[in-house]
Amino acid sequence: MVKKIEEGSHAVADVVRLLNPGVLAMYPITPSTHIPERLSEFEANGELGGKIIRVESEFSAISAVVGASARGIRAYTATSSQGLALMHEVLFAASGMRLPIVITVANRALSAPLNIFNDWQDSISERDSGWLQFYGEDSQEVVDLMIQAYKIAEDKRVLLPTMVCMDGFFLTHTYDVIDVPEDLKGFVPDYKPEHAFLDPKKPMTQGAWAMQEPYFKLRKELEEAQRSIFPVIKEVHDDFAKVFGRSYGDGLIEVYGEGDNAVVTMGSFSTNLKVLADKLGFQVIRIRCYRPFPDKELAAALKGKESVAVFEKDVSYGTGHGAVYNDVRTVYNGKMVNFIVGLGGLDVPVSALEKMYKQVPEMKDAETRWQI
Amino acid sequence: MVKKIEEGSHAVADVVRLLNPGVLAMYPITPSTHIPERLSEFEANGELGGKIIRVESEFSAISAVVGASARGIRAYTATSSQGLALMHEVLFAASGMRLPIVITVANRALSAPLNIFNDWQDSISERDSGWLQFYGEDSQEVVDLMIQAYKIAEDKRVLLPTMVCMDGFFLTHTYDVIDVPEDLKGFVPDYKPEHAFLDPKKPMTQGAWAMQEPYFKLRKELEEAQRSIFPVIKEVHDDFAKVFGRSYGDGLIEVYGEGDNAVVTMGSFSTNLKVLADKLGFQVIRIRCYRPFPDKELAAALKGKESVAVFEKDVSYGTGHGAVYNDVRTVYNGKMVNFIVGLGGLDVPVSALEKMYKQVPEMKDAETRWQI
Amino acid sequence: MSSEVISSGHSACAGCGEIMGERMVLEAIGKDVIVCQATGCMEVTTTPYPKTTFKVPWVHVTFENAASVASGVVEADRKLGGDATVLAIGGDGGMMDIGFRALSGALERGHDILVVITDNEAYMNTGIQRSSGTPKYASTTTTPAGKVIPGKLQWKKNIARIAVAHGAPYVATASVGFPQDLAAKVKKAKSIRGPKLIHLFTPCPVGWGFDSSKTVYYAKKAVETGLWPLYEVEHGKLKIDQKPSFAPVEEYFKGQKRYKHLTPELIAEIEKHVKDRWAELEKQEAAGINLQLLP
Amino acid sequence: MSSEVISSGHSACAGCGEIMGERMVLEAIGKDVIVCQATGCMEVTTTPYPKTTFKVPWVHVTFENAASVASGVVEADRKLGGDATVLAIGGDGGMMDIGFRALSGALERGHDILVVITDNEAYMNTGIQRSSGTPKYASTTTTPAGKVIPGKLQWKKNIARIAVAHGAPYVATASVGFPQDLAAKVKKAKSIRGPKLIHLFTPCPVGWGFDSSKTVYYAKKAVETGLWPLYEVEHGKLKIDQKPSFAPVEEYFKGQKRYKHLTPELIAEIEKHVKDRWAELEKQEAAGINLQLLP
Amino acid sequence: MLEVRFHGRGGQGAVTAAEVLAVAAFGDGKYSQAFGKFGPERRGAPVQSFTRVDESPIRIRQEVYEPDIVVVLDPGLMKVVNVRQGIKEGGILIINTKDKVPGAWCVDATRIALDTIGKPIVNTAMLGAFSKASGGAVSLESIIKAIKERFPGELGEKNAEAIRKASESCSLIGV
Amino acid sequence: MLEVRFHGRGGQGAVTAAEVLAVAAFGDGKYSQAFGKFGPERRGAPVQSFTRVDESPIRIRQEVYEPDIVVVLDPGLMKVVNVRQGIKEGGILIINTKDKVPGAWCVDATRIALDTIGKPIVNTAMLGAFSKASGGAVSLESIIKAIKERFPGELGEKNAEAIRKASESCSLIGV
Amino acid sequence: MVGGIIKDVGNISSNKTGSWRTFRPVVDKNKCIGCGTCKMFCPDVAIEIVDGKAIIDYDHCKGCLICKSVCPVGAISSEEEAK
Amino acid sequence: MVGGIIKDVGNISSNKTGSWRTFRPVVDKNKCIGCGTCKMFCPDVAIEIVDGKAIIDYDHCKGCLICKSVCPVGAISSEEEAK
Ligand SMILES: Cc1ncc(C[n+]2csc(CCOP(=O)(O)OP(=O)(O)O)c2C)c(N)n1
Ligand SMILES: Cc1ncc(C[n+]2csc(CCOP(=O)(O)OP(=O)(O)O)c2C)c(N)n1
Ligand code: SF4
Ligand code: SF4
Ligand code: SF4
Ligand code: SF4
Repeated sequence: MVKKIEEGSHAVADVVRLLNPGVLAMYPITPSTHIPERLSEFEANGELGGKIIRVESEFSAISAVVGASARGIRAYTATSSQGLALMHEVLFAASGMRLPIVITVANRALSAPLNIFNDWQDSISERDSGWLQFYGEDSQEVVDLMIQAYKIAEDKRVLLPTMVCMDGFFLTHTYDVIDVPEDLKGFVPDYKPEHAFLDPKKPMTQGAWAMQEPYFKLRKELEEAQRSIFPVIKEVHDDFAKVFGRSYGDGLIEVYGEGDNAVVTMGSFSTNLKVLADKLGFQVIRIRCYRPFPDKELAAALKGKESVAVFEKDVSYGTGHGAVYNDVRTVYNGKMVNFIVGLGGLDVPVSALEKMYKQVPEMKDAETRWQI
Repeated sequence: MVKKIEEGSHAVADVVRLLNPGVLAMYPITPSTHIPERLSEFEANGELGGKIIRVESEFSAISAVVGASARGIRAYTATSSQGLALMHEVLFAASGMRLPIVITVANRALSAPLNIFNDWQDSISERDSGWLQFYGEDSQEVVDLMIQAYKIAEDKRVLLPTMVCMDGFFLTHTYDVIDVPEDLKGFVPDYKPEHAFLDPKKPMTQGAWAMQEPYFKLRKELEEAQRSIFPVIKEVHDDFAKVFGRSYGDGLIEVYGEGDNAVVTMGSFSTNLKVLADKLGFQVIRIRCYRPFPDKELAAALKGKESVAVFEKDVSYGTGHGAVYNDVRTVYNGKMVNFIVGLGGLDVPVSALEKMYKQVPEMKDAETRWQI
Repeated sequence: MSSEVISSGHSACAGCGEIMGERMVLEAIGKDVIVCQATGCMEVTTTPYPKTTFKVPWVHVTFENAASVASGVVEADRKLGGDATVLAIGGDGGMMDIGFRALSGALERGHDILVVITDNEAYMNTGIQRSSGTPKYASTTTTPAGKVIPGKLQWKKNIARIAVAHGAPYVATASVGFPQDLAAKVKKAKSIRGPKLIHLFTPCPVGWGFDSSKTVYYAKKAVETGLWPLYEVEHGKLKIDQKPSFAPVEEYFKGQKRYKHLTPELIAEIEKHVKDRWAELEKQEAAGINLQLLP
Repeated sequence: MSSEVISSGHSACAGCGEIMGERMVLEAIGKDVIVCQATGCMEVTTTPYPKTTFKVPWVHVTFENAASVASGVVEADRKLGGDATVLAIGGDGGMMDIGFRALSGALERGHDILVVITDNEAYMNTGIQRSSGTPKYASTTTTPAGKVIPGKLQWKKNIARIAVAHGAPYVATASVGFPQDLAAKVKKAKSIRGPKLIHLFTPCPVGWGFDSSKTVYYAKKAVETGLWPLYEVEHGKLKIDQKPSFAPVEEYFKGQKRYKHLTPELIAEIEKHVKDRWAELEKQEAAGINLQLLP
Repeated sequence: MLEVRFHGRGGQGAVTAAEVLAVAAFGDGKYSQAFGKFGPERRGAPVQSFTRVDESPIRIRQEVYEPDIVVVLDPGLMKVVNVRQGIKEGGILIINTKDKVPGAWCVDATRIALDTIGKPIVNTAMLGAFSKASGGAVSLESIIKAIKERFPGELGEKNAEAIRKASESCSLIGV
Repeated sequence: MLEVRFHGRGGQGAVTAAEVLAVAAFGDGKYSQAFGKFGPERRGAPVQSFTRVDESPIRIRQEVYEPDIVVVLDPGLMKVVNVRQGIKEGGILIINTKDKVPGAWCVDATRIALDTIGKPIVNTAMLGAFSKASGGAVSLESIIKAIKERFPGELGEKNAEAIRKASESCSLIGV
Repeated sequence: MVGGIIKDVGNISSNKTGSWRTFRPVVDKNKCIGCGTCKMFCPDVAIEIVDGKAIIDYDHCKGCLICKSVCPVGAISSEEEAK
Repeated sequence: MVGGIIKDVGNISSNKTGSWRTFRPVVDKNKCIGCGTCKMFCPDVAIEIVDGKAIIDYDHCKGCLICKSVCPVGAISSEEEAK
């Protein structure tokens, strides 16, 4: 493992190559595009193990990946925003079929108006889809998450598709010093599916429909899988730390600093909040694993806080809040406020965060402020 | 106005004909299909004012409707489940463009596994999309909501697309005694758009893209619109009551019965809960307007309850709860439990509800039970 | 009882031409196959969890994506060292309408797949709605024949020619009325690398409104009247497989509820269309032109 | 300054052939138009809120749906008593790939719209990725010419012929190198009811890697070498508009970065393809066959 | 409240029967509700449908688990489905059959349908039997009126005829 | 922490310059970060990019609002953009220009680029000027190494040459 | 039941669709020439040729009577299903 | 700003894209025959024919030099933009 300085997208492409998916389906969309571009270079130069399918839409990207995974091979795609939105229907199908696909989501705002910059509306609006969702703070963590994600997704106790989310531009298009492993040290074994593989020698039916009762049971099973895998996520995270020497909180949430007041957030955005926390003395709680939602861990971390401020880059329209606020509110009863920031890629410097944070005392419980 | 006995879908088609949209785009999907079928009969017999476009997919259904509305005409479509999911990307575009489209969603489960029966996962998973969402308890209310929905959506204070949700089969395919107005008594004036109309005589640009700051502002404006229109919804509801003689709570939520304990729910499912409430003496709070989310009204209604049980037909996977529970939890701190029922159309008779409700005392706060 | 590829017990309607066609296709391919099925009658009547009709690998994902699922399956299969015939199969709705972007993309990319469209000329699974495969003037539940509109107003979409224009090396039409012809075409298709498409005519007693015993009758009549030409286009070259006797089209319409409103004028219009089209087809075959012509 | 239809100040690249083409089309139509634009360079460089390049009604919704938005617009327009030319316009990506289901559906339903594909042979807005419109062996960022793969491996999708096979009454190819020809075709299209499609060649200096002053040069060269035939198909009948001088294709490739890896063998392959294709085209025109042939 | 369950096969019109019955009850000045139990089943597969009739608006949304009356359109179903399931104490069973089933109201509706309509479509005829067996819970006139609305013209007349005949010829078989 | 802002035009390689600078700083054993300010702008439109360099890992994700050093690739921009905006007290301004701008480090990078690379591509040359003007905040060797990695072969050599020349000929103009 | 996968392929045969039948096809063994035409077309895979004669699987035959209509020698007749 | 609609059509002209220019096209009025070829091709709508001569709108011309390359009489030359 050597540190290098590299664009976030390219670091992801590097690690995807190592993870060696057999089929990669790709469709360009800013800001995820540099990933397929780099992978295409690998392929053109004979350096890629898998086969890239250059589909005609993201609907087909996810469909081809579902097909490949159903055939029993590791499969990959990357997308953003409108592309993820176009996959919506198939996302629900993929989780229902329990296919351990991993995709990288380079988070970007949703249209209208069209905007190519970062916020989380795209993946947040897929939070019901039955997929695991991880949000990385920096490209290093995204790279590490990619490795962990395949291992988690393919674990027999899990078998769920997974989104690794990285902030568009802020991470995808930024050169950072990153440690991209040169080999995976056997950490992620080859994918040898026992449940789903379309092999003429051992025929099976996948994607059957279901009447009321089996439907209800299969959906219950899906939710039970989601809710039971916290230990697997932690375990893979801890094992990763042992092998690669990097760890992130308990694998589900990361608690940074001390303080009677807390800020909850996700993604790359946490970095500036940590800088501010150092200055103002609050605690930053970063959600790393957003689905399944680590309610117990969050409840414990927030217990007894004087105030909790959720900073987020998405909105659950009509609720007056962001989705993360709404989720966190379900486990915390004290004073809680919400800042909607950075939609459409608006830069949120530490100075702006400071101005916002200082408003917390004057704010009413459950108040939301949209801050430019 | 004459009461008649009619299939719910046909009652909707009848009222849509009266509302006289200029363009109707249609794609079949169970259980919404009887609506376009009936409308097609009207057209084939020369009894429909508008033009039906028989699109090749739901993506195009919503797109054609967006186009028609952008041209400045009233537009309509109906769909369910996979069809609504396929519209996902365009739903966000339509609200961002502030087009007052109204669609009927005949609620149905989402695949996988494929299932044609009723639950709410389809529209619930579009709750972030910036659309208004109303859920009718019976076909009568759905018919009344259709009328109110156009009036609300097209109000200059609103200008937001709207989903009128009706439970698939339970309402769409059931013959019920319904009062379908024979004329609208001028209640819904012709649509004369002042903001959006693609007229060569008064050219305008619609659907421009936006850099960070204008994007942020436009999104803020969208949320402000959502959060400010509670009075409009109530007003239209009350005016409707005056003209047509029917009303539903305060237009946002309906509180049924008395009791120290409450049950919160939506849709046709409320009926059985009301029957049980009569027997067991709890209160039923039915959410009629789910987006915008009537947090104030709900908080007031739930205040001081000993327990609140949310019964719902959807899941926000990975949270351990349904989406309605999560939303209601944001305004209520007391003991609250969640029942996930009826997914995939599972029948939930009063007797089953009674068994469930009787478990509430023994349940822990925040506990969820999935009940066949 | 059951064939090597599917089992009885499925819930397709009595007399269903589509399941007949799907079985014929699968039997011609044999067991080294992976089926990617679009939503529709053939999915809904065959695989009610936890039961399945199929004895070969079979997958269904959504209505729109059989061809893209097949794209992923075939590339994965080849990576894993397999050489299965990857079949993307769906109805006229699943392939010619909502699934057509996926189909077009798969043809254009050139995957080694076989596409079969089992065309029953409407969305049957949802109750007989118009598709682009519905023939002109047919009555469906969304194009009902009424006082002012006599059924569907457009001609049927020419999916075979569209596939040819995509550059697919092998495209053919077939009918369940002619199983040997169909089997031969499936086998020919199997022998060719790249994307192949067979447009298969599969009457539907319920959707068309005829007696369940008449499925094969109509499957043959459509060919005999010239309404459903049987041809192949290999690398752009058209070859007509069977010259019809040109029985009057009325013989084909008779007994089908979807056509019962047809007036003599409408029938004459269709009759003329069929004749003109055949004259053209023969001219094109004779001219030996290449119908592909990729830029 | 500005034309009647668009204004200067937009941010298309210096030398952009696409905005040139879009303006030419709009000027030929005139002001009674409603433009439905797919996502792409022509949307992103023209309408940064709160500014707009357009002086005629213009709407953008998503990347995939220009043709379906146009379907809704035109039906609404007609209901409101309008008779505007409803233009669905987008790049090769927006029309031939992701927007192709919508396009196919609109053609099949027969709306009275004009479809223009401004083809710059890749997804330019996102940085020059392969589309089905990318020519064989062109290097793009997702089909880079590398050590083992010489660029894109498939031929270009024949969208004009595919549109003809859909039964569109008027289909034509055009190039911004020949503006009079283009204007005449737009006007002809305007005069015909139903769906019309013009496949317009619009070089992109940035995406193809040539000097910004050479846009018109390449737009003409493509025609002169025979790579981009100019023809019309009216009600299925092919009419070639201009017989090229058959300058060697190399003249066209020279100076374009996307082709700089081409070997003599690859060039020869393309040269042969062009010649064969022209021979076929002429044969088809001479044979006077009908390319529509709806079933 | 009167709760009715119909058993039939896909294509036989069990859902239509339930709907027409509801319409007829409404014609009698009552409130009613009708719906089918839907599935992906095709022609020939066993299906069920339900009708509720009451003096006051119907406030319930669930299948009929304990019917007052069960109507069986296809005698063959007796072998594959337990048509008596959940039937109330003293409930009524009405069967289309040539046979005499002890304790049930029997009528050879197939014969009647063939004679009147010319096809073995028995769903409407069975409503005639229903009216008789139920002691006019829904009136014959309203049923006939509802049928004529649903099938205007000659077809309605023929069905009306079938309804009348079935009502006449239907009888309770002693146990 | 050293914060740098580049001003250029679409197509001139301002983002590449920021990236190469970051790579070079990393080569010097430092931590660094580089990113552009992206928009839909095409060739010719004004663009910005940023580099941060520090001894310890960089823990900040925001644009550079108060740069220590501003590098201007295109003199024409001075007229349309306030390139001095936010520049720190004592900050350094480096401009590609034939002119002598008082208080700024000036270099005729266009000339140098034409002479060495044969094209008016100045982004790399400006990095040479950067090294000099910043007093070796990032070393010339590392910059040259980074350039050669990014552009292997002859092109790298030529760019290295441009960098060296620009470093030599760049000078601070007195106020 | 992870992911709703079915490995017991062809198990739908436990659905006895013979109960759907209104008319029953009956093979006249004397006339049947074992050509397999009926088998070829049967949508329910309910015919097998055993010892040169068509045998109908009444557990699954839905009674469409296609076999009757395609039999080249008229070996199949139909009768109303006994109820 | 409801729905991001723009009614002030063509207002993008306030973007002065002339600043993008590296090379400036210059029309030689003596040679220009006013044929309009340059205007026809200019991607930036930056040329008008006034009194039979091409006039360039330097506020918006991005300097692609297409006009120079298409001018049939060579009336347009280019010079480096003064910085
Ligand atoms: C996105 C989406 N839209 C609509 C449907 C509903 N639907 C399921 S099958 C079907 C019709 C299928 O028609 P076709 O493809 O012709 O096959 P058939 O049923 O006739 O065999 C429809 C409309 C769906 N499943 N998904
Ligand atoms: C669903 C979706 N996927 C991807 C994108 C990203 N995207 C925007 S424009 C574009 C390429 C446009 O290419 P083309 O249609 O050829 O037009 P051009 O930009 O070349 O003019 C892409 C991939 C998007 N906006 N929406
Ligand atoms: S509706 Fe038609 S296609 Fe569908 S199962 Fe029945 S007969 Fe077959
Ligand atoms: S990238 Fe090409 S098509 Fe897009 S604006 Fe620039 S020149 Fe035009
Ligand atoms: S009647 Fe139909 S299902 Fe039965 S054996 Fe004959 S063909 Fe098969
Ligand atoms: S240089 Fe280009 S933009 Fe400028 S006037 Fe000439 S053609 Fe127009």
